[in-house]
Amino acid sequence: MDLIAEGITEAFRLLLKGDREVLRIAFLTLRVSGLATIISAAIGVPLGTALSLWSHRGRRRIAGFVNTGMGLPPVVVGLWVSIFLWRTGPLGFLRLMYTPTAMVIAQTVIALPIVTGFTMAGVGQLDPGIRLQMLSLGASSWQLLRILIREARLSVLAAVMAGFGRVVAEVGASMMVGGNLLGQTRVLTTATSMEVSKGNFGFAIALSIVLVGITYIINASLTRIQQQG
Amino acid sequence: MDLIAEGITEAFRLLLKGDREVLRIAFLTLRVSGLATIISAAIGVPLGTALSLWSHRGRRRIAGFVNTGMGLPPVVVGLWVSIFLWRTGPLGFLRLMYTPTAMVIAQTVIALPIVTGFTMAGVGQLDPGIRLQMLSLGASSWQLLRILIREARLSVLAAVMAGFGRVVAEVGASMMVGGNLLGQTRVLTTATSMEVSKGNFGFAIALSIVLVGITYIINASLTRIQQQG
Amino acid sequence: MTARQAIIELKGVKLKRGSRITLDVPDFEICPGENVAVIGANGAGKSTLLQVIACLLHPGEGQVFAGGRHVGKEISAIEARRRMAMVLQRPYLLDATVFDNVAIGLRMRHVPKKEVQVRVDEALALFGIGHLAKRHGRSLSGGESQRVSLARAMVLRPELLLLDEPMSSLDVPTRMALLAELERIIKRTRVTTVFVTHDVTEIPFLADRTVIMAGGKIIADGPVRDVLRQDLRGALSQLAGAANWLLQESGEG
Amino acid sequence: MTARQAIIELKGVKLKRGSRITLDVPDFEICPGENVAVIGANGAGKSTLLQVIACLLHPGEGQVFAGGRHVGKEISAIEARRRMAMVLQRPYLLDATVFDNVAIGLRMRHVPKKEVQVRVDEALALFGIGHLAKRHGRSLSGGESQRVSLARAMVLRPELLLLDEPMSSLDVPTRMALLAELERIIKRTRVTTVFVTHDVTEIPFLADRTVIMAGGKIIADGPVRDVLRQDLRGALSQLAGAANWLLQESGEG
Amino acid sequence: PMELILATTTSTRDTGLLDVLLPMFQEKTGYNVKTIAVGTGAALALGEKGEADVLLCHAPASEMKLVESGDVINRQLVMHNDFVIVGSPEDPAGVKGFKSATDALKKIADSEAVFVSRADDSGTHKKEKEVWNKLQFQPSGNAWYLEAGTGMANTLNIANEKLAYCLTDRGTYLSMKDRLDLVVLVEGDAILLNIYHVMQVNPEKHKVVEGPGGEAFVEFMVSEEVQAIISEFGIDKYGSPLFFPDAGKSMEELGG
Ligand SMILES: Nc1ncnc2c1ncn2[C@@H]1O[C@H](COP(=O)(O)OP(=O)(O)OP(=O)(O)O)[C@@H](O)[C@H]1O
Ligand SMILES: Nc1ncnc2c1ncn2[C@@H]1O[C@H](COP(=O)(O)OP(=O)(O)OP(=O)(O)O)[C@@H](O)[C@H]1O
Ligand SMILES: [Mg+2]
Ligand SMILES: [Mg+2]
Repeated sequence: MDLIAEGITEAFRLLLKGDREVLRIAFLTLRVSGLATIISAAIGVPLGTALSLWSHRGRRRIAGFVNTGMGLPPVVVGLWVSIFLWRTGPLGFLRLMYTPTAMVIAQTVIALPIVTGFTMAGVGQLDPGIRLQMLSLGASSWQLLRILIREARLSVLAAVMAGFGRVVAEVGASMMVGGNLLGQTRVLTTATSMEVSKGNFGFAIALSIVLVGITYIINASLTRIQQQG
Repeated sequence: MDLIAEGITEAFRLLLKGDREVLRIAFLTLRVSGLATIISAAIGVPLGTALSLWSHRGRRRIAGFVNTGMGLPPVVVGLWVSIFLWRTGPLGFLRLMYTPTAMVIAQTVIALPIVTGFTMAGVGQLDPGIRLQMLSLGASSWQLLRILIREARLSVLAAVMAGFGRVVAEVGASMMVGGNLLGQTRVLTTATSMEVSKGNFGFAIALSIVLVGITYIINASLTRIQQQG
Repeated sequence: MTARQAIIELKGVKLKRGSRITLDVPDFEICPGENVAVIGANGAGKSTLLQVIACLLHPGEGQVFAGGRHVGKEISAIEARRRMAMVLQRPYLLDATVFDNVAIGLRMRHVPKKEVQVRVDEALALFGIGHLAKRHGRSLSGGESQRVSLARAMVLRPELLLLDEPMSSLDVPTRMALLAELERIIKRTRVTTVFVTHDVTEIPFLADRTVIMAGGKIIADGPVRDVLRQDLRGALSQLAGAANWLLQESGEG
Repeated sequence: MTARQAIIELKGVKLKRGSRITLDVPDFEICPGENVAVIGANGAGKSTLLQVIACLLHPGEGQVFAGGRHVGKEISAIEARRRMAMVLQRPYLLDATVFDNVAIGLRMRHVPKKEVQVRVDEALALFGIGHLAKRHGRSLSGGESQRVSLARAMVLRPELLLLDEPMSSLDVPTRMALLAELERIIKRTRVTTVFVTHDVTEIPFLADRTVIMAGGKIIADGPVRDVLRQDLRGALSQLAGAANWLLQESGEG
Repeated sequence: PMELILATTTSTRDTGLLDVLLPMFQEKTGYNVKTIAVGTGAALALGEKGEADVLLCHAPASEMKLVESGDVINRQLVMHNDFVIVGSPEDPAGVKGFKSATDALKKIADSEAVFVSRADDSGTHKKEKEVWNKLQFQPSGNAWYLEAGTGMANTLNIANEKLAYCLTDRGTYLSMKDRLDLVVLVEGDAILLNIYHVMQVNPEKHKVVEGPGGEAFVEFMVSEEVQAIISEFGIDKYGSPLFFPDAGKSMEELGG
């Protein structure tokens, strides 16, 4: 229990003192996971909505794949992305390995099925009458998509928050494709896991408190929008 | 790219040959993550439903906490659970550290906010008329809960699948509180991450294929129920 | 008091929505055996009144008594609700078969399975929807849904039946048949009813007391004839006029 | 052909739901300026017919032509829909203000903001819901919702207006006023309309042609008087009877 | 700036030594070094695949395989520290004070006292296997022999929890000492030396490998300046150095 006290004290010290390194790491965390979340929302929300409207028989199969994608282990995603991005891999010439860009790519792969799957479930739960009514008023496919997303925003925002929560919290993929390079690709989770592996549990707890704090601030603002009725 | 081919071949070899160790690991994975999912569903689904019905002002705050919980880093959960379960910790006398039970506890902590948050969003999206109509027919609070969960089953099942996907894929907490002990607490993710750290990338891919296969089978059956209309 | 204990009594009830008062009923009671029609313009507060009676909406101010007992204090809302059944203005059917939709209230009351079967079949037949029993609640036409919604309430044989525009989507023959049937049931079982309607022609069949609402207030309350006199003459003569026009035209052709 | 090109034409349309055929219309057309009333029992297929006309339901068999062009081949469903507007049987309002609900169709058509404001205000006034403009779509009473739904369609000034039981929840004065207003609009703008109703007294105001449906088929189609003669006499005389009863009673009291 | 990928083990990174050395190297040569800290096996595999330019590892036998296959060149001894056997103060197998690690493990095996192995093919694990091999004993599969398959810190935690024996590098043990009940029981045997080599990946095997930079890094690590820093590193924190500089020496001189 002393560890917790130590961690909390340390967390406050870091934040109040404005430890430059920790701030930089926190900022990179936000940038990488934020970007990955935005990209997966931009793709996953329309995709999930479109899938939920698709009445084809293939939908169930695709839903199965998407739902499985929600359970992709980050280490595995990290490994697969590495295979493509390694210097000797097919996309090696881009020299993206061990850069924040590589982390964004891996995190996008992780968040995308989550955002898509939940959007699909949320929009699929809307009354089909809304769709008919909007089409009868002349909605184009895109307009319909926008309207349905807005109607299901409770679920859609939960989907985005879950996607963000997932990537901001994952460590396996970031560690693999980012490499936890100080000042370049070190984010809060990789730093925490490094401190744990060093046995610096107190400092690890401090970092984790910072991370959870950031997640809370982001998700509380999204929750505000979500619960606004 | 050879690694992928190697991994796929290896995965089939492991499964066809019925490698005893891999089967045992796969079985433990299912047992631990399955149990954690069941427990979090048993608590989170009713809790999320109840929260979504609660019209008190405090709801938004609680929703914010739940949504933040969706982003709890597994390493952090592992660390906190460890602090309680360590021999010298407050629950140390239970001697649970480095047992599958400890892993179930940590995974339940991870899955619970996810299941709760999505159930809340899904049920919250139901037409409030359903609630009134059921109450007017004489539903007790529990009966109402059951009916609403059934009506929102698209979202609720997505919530359970996401919870399962999250815990079956996480490695940080399992590694921390389970210890990846051969024959005792080694699950597919900790084994995969160990093989990655050994540099056995092909074997790691093989294990990850087995893991994704299991997730697919479970989620496809849940998807079947979900999409059954 | 004991002789005619009100089934439901509202005292000083005021209900706010946002900053507007949408219901303001200082004193209102329904006695056993009464059949009350509620009419009024759109937005007058008729549905709100019914929902307060049904203990679905908790008024911010005032008390509701069910059988003389203060709801929420001396009797729980659930217990009070179990003596009534309500048909909401918009039928909300569950994502299940029609049979299950109609059976749900009985199942909530743990009625034995066999009895459920018998009573639901009876109710389905009464509303002419026996052939739909296995169909899915969400695949019905507007009128079919409304019949299911009616069956679902009637099957409970409640002490107090609350009907919010229960026949707005029914076709004419069905409505006629049902009016007669409901009239018969009311006479026979002496069930107490409160129903909202915009179709004044239904009133003589189903009500012996009429309440007129406007702006959340009850502006008239009494026997049907007294209350309707002024209010309806204009509208009714127009309706009758249209009807006569049709009959004449078709007689002519 | 060119002189009276049908606005909508169904050819050999058959629509299956599960294994049942719920619509079977070998040949049906609506010409510009016609005002068609559709009546029939619950579940007869009226709403289904309207949805096929509105290009919302794609029939498994047969073709739909809009302005002579094959929908889905020569003209896209969206383009066809943009010439019409429909009021569904059940009003589905968006989770937004009443103003936004009514404006949505105009915004879909990229009508300039100022014009949207003017036209929506007009439509709200026409249906007596100007005071609700800033209210939330989901907080309205049944009749208020139905008016919003009507306003939302009328504001588009479509070539073809499809109304599925548009007045079922309106109060009597509003209904009367609206009937007169709609009659006026129809005469003035020569808009083509198809409307479903169970209230035959509405027909003489709004229709010059009546279609009777049963079991998914059109069993009668022609000028109002011819068609209604047999079918309605029974029902209408009952209705008129009830009305007269009331008038007499109140005259007496 | 020019980029150099250094693959090394987590235990090396965790000491913090590289955080001191790498900025110096960058200043000197302009190379921006990316340190990828992974398991020993993964570090070697990355070298073999040409995904790294230089390696800093502590698994001499495995390293020699890469030297023989020509995947790495220019392998040089940099420094050492040592492994120790730790266990609970009660010491149920009674190995405290043993001079020979081999004897100690034999005693532990004979008394079937719980022993936690990293079992992850790390340098530490390879060292442990080396000792078992000398005993010609295969511990795997025995109930008292726990195979953790995880990092050093976590393995120490497990040993602490189970009051078990464990072979660990001294650095990690020292950094966690405060919160462990375990004490050092066996130390000082020549076989327990933990020897670090630096080597560059053969640029002739993979086009992408940065040859000159790798060579510069090897030079740098064995330079006098760096060796001096190594000899001081850790004194301020633990009171004794974490590493002993060995540049120029041979394996035989160390007794490994
Ligand atoms: N959640 C809400 N927020 C604000 N106002 C509301 C809300 N719910 C209902 N109202 C308003 O309360 C008033 C009464 O509504 P109510 O549904 O009781 O009307 P009604 O008499 O049943 O009308 P109708 O004949 O149209 O069904 C209406 O003006 C309605 O807009
Ligand atoms: N998804 C569906 N699956 C099966 N049957 C359906 C489905 N949708 C509608 N039907 C059936 O098709 C028939 C025609 O329905 P429709 O809604 O057109 O009736 P309607 O004439 O509008 O009736 P009402 O007057 O009750 O509104 C009904 O019997 C209905 O139950
Ligand atoms: Mg109402
Ligand atoms: Mg209909």
